[in-house]
Amino acid sequence: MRDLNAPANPLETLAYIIAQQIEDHSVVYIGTGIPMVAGILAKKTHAPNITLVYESGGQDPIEGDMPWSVGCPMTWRKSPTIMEMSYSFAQCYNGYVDIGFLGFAQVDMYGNVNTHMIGKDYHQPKVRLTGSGGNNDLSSLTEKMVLVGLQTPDKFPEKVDFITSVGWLEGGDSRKEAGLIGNGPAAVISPWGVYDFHPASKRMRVKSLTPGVTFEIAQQLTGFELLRPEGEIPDTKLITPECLKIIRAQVDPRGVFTTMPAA
Amino acid sequence: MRDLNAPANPLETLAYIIAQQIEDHSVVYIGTGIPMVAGILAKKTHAPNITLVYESGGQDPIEGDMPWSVGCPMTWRKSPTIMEMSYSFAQCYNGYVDIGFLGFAQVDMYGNVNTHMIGKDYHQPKVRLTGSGGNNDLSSLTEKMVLVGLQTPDKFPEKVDFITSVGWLEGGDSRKEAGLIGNGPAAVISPWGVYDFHPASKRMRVKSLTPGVTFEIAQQLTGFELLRPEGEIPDTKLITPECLKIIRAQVDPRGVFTTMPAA
Amino acid sequence: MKNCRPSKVMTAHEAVSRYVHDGDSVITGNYTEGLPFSLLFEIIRQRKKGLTYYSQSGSADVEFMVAGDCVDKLCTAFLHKWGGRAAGGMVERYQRAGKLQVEDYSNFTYNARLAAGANGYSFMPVLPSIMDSDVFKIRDYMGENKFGVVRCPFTGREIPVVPAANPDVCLLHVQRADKHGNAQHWGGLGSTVHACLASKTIIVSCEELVDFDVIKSSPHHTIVPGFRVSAVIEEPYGCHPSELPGYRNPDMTMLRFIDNSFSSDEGLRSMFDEWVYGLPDRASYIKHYIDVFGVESLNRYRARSYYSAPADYGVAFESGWDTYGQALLLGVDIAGLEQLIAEKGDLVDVD
Amino acid sequence: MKNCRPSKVMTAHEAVSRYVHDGDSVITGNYTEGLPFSLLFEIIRQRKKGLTYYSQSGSADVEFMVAGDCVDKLCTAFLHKWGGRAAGGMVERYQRAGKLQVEDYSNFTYNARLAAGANGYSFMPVLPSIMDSDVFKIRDYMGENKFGVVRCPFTGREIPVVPAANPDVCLLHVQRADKHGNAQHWGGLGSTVHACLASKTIIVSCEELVDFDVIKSSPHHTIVPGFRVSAVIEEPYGCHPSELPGYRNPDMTMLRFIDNSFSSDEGLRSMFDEWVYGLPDRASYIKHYIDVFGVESLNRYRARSYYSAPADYGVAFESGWDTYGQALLLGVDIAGLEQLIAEKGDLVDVD
Repeated sequence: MRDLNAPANPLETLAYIIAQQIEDHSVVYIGTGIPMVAGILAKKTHAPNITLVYESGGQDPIEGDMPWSVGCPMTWRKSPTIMEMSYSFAQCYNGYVDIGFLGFAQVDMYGNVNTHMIGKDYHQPKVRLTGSGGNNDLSSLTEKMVLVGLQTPDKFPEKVDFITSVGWLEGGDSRKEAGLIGNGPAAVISPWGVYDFHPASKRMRVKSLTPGVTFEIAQQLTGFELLRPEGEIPDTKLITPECLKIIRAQVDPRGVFTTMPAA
Repeated sequence: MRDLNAPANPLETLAYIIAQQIEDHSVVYIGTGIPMVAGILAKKTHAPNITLVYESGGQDPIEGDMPWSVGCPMTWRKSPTIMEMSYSFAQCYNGYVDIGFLGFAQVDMYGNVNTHMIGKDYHQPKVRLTGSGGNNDLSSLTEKMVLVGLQTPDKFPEKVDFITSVGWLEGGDSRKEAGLIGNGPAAVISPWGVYDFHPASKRMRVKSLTPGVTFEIAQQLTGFELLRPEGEIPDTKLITPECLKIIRAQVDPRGVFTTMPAA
Repeated sequence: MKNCRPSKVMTAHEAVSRYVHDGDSVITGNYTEGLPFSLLFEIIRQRKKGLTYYSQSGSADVEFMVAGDCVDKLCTAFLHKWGGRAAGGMVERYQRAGKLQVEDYSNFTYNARLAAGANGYSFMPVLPSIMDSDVFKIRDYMGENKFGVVRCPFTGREIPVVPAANPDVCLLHVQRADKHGNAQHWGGLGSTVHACLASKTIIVSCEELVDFDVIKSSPHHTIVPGFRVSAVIEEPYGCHPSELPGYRNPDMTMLRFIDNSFSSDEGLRSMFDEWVYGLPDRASYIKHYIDVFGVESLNRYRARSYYSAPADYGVAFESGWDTYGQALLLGVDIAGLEQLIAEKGDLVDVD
Repeated sequence: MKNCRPSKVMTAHEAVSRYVHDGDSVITGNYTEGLPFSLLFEIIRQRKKGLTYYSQSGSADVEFMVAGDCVDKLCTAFLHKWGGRAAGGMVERYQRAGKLQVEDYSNFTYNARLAAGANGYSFMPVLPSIMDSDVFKIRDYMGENKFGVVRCPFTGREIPVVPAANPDVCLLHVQRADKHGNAQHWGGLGSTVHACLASKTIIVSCEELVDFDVIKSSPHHTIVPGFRVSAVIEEPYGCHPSELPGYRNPDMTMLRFIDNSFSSDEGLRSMFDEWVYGLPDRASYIKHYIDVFGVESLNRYRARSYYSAPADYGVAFESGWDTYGQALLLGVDIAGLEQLIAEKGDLVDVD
């Protein structure tokens, strides 16, 4: 059992911040990892009536069974339905999914996401990553799309090496002009900050920062020029002691996703 | 129980003739009525390994359970699979169905089928019929398409009132020129004769006639000029006493589809 | 789709009042089995007007909706012949009188419109056999939008396409559902799944409202997930007189009674007065049936049970994470997991 | 599809010899569960060459097929990272060496290619989000045919489309099947149904070969009908080390052993020598596993049963026609039936 009284680590904070994006009664498309922790935390706290949808076709598996990935049996274990994958995605495309979380290996200043490869030549990848999976498919479908990942200058480059999923494309009206439907990415969440996009330029902008992280630190962790919001930058609301206990005792008692990796 | 020794009636003969079209190990798309009798007869006699496919999605229901229509539970009762309808049809489109039987209210000299309406104005039908159901869908898909129905001059007009399913269209190369795939109708079977289509003109031609029916009688029962084959017109092979007994004792013991209607 | 009502469980009266509006497009999700007659009767009873009605394999459902003056437009692939050959049914009579527009598709093209709708596409390819038929050429209320043609960029061939259908309301009767709306249906499905998923609002009536436990043990029988469903009605005999696997066969006593009603000039009027307008709900309908035909008649069509072999959905560990010892889903301990995460290098698997 | 062989039941060796040919396109029908490792090992063992391999959520299956030098072209939507971040897996190594072409789709567009194939279409619309991504723009062996664009005739919008995929051979591992090939599978399906129905030849391995009675009592679990299947192999543990609902969880002992094999320069060569080339079939593979890791390790991942609630498929009369008395499916006697036929006026219902 984990120490319930230790201070929150950044991953737990991240799970909490993500969970706060989820309104009760909404339909949530869940990706592997921290979003699963966040979805289950939300369901166990302020949003008991949400529906969790997995691309495997499972929906709303029994609480507390944390899947290892979106393709594992825990995504449909004691779930009331298992759909074929095409129907699962079609629900998003038809506007029935309220919020979705996309992971990224890289995200750029316009919220374009890369999960394919690192390097300049597709055929000679420096690192070959997983590829799209459902990432692209969700990217223009979900009403509210939230990007989640780690933040370093490499992971927040000016331009991603490969556009797996289109965000605001080249900013401004370029997404709309390309004919894409959907609302585009609403937020980027890293352990250090929550970011949104400037309404006109669609450039990434600080919305709130984790206490102790200044704008300058956030900028140093970013490979392009971050926009600064008007006025004071608020602190991201920190995880409450109650939620922290729930994560450690119920949601992720073995710390699979919310224990910090050894350095 | 029916009299097993009475002479065959035209419906029983018809069922037998249709059954003879079915080769063992083939996949057969079955329509309601006489084709069901024929399919089950074939399975019980010379073709025990056929697969019967119904548009309801059922396949190969247990033997002897004669469905009332292609939408009734007997089409999937104790069937090893029930597919969604789109998959059921897709099997034809992909070439996996060897032979299919289409019913008609009217069939014309080029094998075009009408199951929609009698009359000249669609919006003011003299008689409104059932519509396509799966008739059109099967018509250019199945490798070998056989048309089955009653024969009167009204039911064999020069031109059908409504083309539900395209046969040889306007004859000659018109079907091919229209871009249709599939082999086109192979045969028309009525209680009085078996007809095929002239290889070049695609006009309906006598292939064999029920014993006692002459070319002249067949012509009188037809609303257009029938083609006569080279040489002598063969008799249609009549139902054997064994098959007759199987129909009456096992396939249709209550004579639902193979008792002649009262005049 | 936020849905904050306290409960979805309600009566047919309440569901139809709340979710079916004049001018809506309404689809019967069931194919030939389990037609949702209780919901259809309620729509007629509430005298809804100007509906566009979708029914793939139309039977008494279509005749009733037309005779109830609920329907202006009908979209169908097949119409069972009621009322005998001479008189014809209500569809024929209304069509001849210019009171009903009928758009005819084939089974596959009807299904393709719903498949497009279920996928969120604006169109769907269909089989080429349709293009030279009068189903393609003769058009009623759909006009130019009944069919279209596109050129396949890979083969260069012209391919007919149909427009998506996304009905406002889907009516569905099933064997069992839970209070969340998870609806389980088995037997001949036709286009049922596509009809449900394409529709904007789904009303489910069921023979039995069951525990969530029953549903979650047999997830592949759920044809529509709870969050898509707006209303759930526990309505035994909700599909009578049509059949439902596991419950009953078609009630031929009632069906022949209905067929006979067509012979009068009034068509179904007096039948409606007695059986639809004259009765407030399905329970009183069944009570009336027993009064008229006897309980023996009702019981005669009751199904004898034939149960499916179970499917084993078991996994090795009840929970992936909170069991004792090292029996985790992954079979590794905390150190191993930390190593895995470090190797992965990302918090979120880029799924 | 005439299929006159005396029996479809055979060994994996026989099935792969007979139905998988050099240069074929081969798809793994399973999504992430029940990967058909016995069949994949057999393909590697028989040193098939020049395959185009489809795997939606590629994992060890892809790494093995590539390392076995069987695959020239890979079509996928997702590749699990094997071999650690630095070294990378076989796909990366082969791709960098110019020995493997990789065509990347997304989950939905990968599925749509199979859906088109299953329907017999030449193309299928997909979601618009793909058009401005590099998934659309960067093309490998599919070139111009990776994606196309058509204009929707109803909305005027440009819609991306994918070409149909109809793989030569589908490999599928399921919980149970009968000797006719009717294959039942439950759990997470992904694109499994489309993968099967789109393929020209289907090879099924199953944990248990069951009586036809089991299959016909649970028809909705049958994902591919018998007549489409060319070979059935009863192969317990045929998907080991991947999981299968009702049978076992992923065998992490084996998976970690595999993962460790990537660290050598030889990659999987010595693992293959021991576990693939060195063993003739699956039975000896499992025997070898027990020798190496112990039977406790094997049993540790065994599923605890969790059975589905039954579905009642019962009807009122065992047969529609040959029961006694008047209890026919239609509840009418011969005279009534004759009348119905007379009224219908056709021998064949124009269905």
